[in-house]
Amino acid sequence: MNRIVLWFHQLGSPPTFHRYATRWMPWYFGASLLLLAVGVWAALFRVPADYQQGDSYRILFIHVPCAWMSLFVYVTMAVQAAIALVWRIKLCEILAMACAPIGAAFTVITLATGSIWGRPMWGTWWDWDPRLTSELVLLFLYIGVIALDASIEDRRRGARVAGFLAMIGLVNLPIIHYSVQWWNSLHQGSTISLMGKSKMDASMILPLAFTVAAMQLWFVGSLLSRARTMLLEREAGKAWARDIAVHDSTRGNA
Amino acid sequence: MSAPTLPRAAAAMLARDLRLAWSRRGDTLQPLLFAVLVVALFPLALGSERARLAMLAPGAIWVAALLASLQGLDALFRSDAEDGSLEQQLLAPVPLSLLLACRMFAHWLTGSLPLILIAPLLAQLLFLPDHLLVPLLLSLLVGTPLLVLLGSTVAALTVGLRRSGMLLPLLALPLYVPVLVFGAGSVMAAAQGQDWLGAVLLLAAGLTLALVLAPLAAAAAIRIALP
Amino acid sequence: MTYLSYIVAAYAVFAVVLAWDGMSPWLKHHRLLRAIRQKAARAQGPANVAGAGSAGATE
Amino acid sequence: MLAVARLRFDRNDTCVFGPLDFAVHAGEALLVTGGNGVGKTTLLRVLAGLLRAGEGELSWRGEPCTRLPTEGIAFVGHLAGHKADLGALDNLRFATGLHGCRHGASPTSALASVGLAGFEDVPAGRLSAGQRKRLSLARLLLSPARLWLLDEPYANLDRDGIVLVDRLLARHLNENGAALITTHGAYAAPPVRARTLILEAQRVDAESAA
Repeated sequence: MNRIVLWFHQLGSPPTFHRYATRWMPWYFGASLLLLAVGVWAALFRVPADYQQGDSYRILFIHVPCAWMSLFVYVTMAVQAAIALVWRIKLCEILAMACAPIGAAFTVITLATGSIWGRPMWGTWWDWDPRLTSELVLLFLYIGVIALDASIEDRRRGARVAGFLAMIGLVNLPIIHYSVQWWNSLHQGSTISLMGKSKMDASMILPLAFTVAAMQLWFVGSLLSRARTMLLEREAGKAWARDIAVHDSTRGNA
Repeated sequence: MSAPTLPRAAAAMLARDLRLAWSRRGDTLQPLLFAVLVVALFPLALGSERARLAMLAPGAIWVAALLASLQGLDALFRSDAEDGSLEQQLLAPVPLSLLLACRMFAHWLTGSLPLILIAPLLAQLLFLPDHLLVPLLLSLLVGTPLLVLLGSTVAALTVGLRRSGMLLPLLALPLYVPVLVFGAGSVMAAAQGQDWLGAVLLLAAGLTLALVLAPLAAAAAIRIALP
Repeated sequence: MTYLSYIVAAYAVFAVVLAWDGMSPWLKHHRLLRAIRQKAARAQGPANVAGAGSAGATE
Repeated sequence: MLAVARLRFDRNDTCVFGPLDFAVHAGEALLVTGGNGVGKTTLLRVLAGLLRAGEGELSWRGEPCTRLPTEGIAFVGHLAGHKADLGALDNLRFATGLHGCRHGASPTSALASVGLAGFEDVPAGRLSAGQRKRLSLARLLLSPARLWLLDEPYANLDRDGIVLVDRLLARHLNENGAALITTHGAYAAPPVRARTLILEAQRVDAESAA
C-alpha cells in the first residue's frame, strides 16, 4: 500500500512522468494500431453484410467504439478534474485538460460517421436522433471546456476552472440524455436508429471488441502524449525541461 | 456592535441589487426589449399565417426567453469583480453562496419576471391558442429561475476573464438544453392534448435541486476562478 | 460491396481525425523542445563570449 | 493578535514571497515595505484569505488556524469596492449589512469623520479618486473587525487625507486594534507604535538554477 502511494507520488513529479510517458507512449499507440488493423480488416472483409442495412453497417465498427469512448473520456476528464480540485494535484489538472481534445476528437468521429451512416439509411445527412443529438451537446461541452481553459492566461487556474465546468457537465450529461429522449418521443422521431434494438450477430462481437480495445489503448497513448507536452509547456523554464531538450538533441544528432 | 446576521446580510445584498437595477432601469429592461424584438421578428420572417405561427409560438417564446436570460449574465459577477465589491463579499462573515443566491434572485426578479408578465402579450403576437397560455406561463415561471441559476453558475466560472464574448453562451447552452426541452416541450405536449404537467413537474424538481446546488457551485466557481 | 463510398468516407474521417489527434501533440512536443534549446543557447551564448551585457540577458 | 510562521506563496512554481515570520500584536501596526513587485499586495491578499498560501502556519489570538476569521479582519485593497451607481451612504449601509457595524458607529457619522459630509447621496462613481479612498476609509471605520489589512492606504490622498489616515489608525490602535499596512515607503510612516517588515524581491527560479 505504502509502496503504491510512493510510486504515485514519484509519478506525479514532472520529470518522472515525462520519462514514463515518453517510454510507454509508443507501446500504447503500437498495440492500438495493431488491434485496430485486425478489427477493421475483420469488420470490412470477414463480417457478413446485414440483411437490412447492407454493407453500410460496417461503419458501426468505428462509430460505436468512438461513441463509447467519447463518453468514457468525458467521465475520465471529470473524475481527474475532481481529484485535481479536491487534492490540488497538478498532474491531475494536466491529465484532465489533456482528455478534452481527445474526447472532442472521438465525438467528432462519432458525429461524422453517424451522419455518413445516416445518409443512405435516413436519406438525410442529419437526423435529430436522440443519440446523435446528445452527442452534439457533448461536443459543445467539450468545446466549452477547451475554450474556457484556453481563455484563461494562468494555466493552473484555467485548468481548474475548466475542470469545474467538466464536473458540472458530468452531472448534466444524463439529464441531457433523458431530456432528449423525452423530446424525441414527443416529436415522434426516426424509426431506424444507430445501434437499434436489433440483435447483434455473433460474428460482429469479436471485431467490435478489437476496435473497442484499440480505441481504449489509443486514448491512453494520446493522453500520455498530450499530458507530457502540456507538462513540458508549463515547465519550459525548469532545469529538467532543459536537460530533456539537450539530451533529445544529442540523441537526435547522433 | 451589531454582528452581521444571515437575514440582514441577505436583505442588504438584495436591497443593493434592486437599488442598482433601479438606478440603471434602462439597462435592466434590455432583456425584455430583446425578447420582444425576437418574438416580433418571427411573423416578419415566416409570414402572418395564424396556424403556422400558433404552432411555432411556444418554441419561439421559449427561445426568446432563453436568449433574453443570457443578456446581462456576463456582467452579473464581473461588474462586482471589477470594482472590488466581490472581494468584500468574499470577506464577509456570511457564506458567499447565500450572497450569490440573493444576487441570482435579484437577477431573476429584474430580468425574467417582467418577461413572464408580458408573456401573454407575446403569446397574442404569435396567436398562441388561449388554452396554452396557462402551460406557457407555468413553464416559464418554473423554467426561467432554473435558467438564471444555471447561467449564473457558468457566469461565475468566467468571472476572471476580461470579456467572455461568445464563451458564456457556449458554456451555458449545454446546461440550458434540458430546460428548453422540458419548458417548450410541456407547452407542445399541451398543444397535442397530452399530459403537460409532468414536464413542468420535472422542471420544478430540477429547480429545487438547483436552488440548493447552484449557489454552492457558483461560490466554489468564484473562489476557483478569481485571480 | 454496397454503399462503398459511404464506408470509405467514414473510415477516411476516422483515420484523419485520429491522425490529427496523434500527430498534433507530438509535433508540439518537438517545437517546445526546440524552443527550450534555443532559449538555453541564448542564455548561455553572451555569457560565454563576453561578460558585457550578460546581466540584461539573464534577467 | 496575529502570528505567522514560514508563510510563503508561489505563483506558477515561482516564489512570490516568503518564507516569512512575523507577528502583529494588539495596539500595534506592522508596516510592510519594499519596492514594486515584491509581493506586498499578495501577502495582504493571502492573509485576507483571498489567496491560498503555499505553506506556512497562521495563528489568530494564540490559536492556530488555516485562515483568519472573516469577522476579525477588514480589508481595503487597490479596488475600492463601491458600486459606482450607488450613493455614498447606500454603499456604506450595504457594507454594514454585510460586515456588521462597530459599536457606536453609524454610516452618517462615519461619512462625516472622513470629511465626506454633504456627499451622502452622490453616487460613488462621481466622487474623485481621493474621495473614493475616503469612502473606503469610512467603511473601515464602520467595520467591527480588530485587524485592519490596508493596501497602500496613502495612495491618492491629499495632505489632509494622509493626516486623516494617521488619525484613524491611531484611534484604532488605541482601542486595542491592530493593522497591517503596505506602503512603498514614499510616504511618512504613521505616528503610531509600529514595526516594519521589509520584503525583498525573490530571485527568479531559472536564474537561481543556472
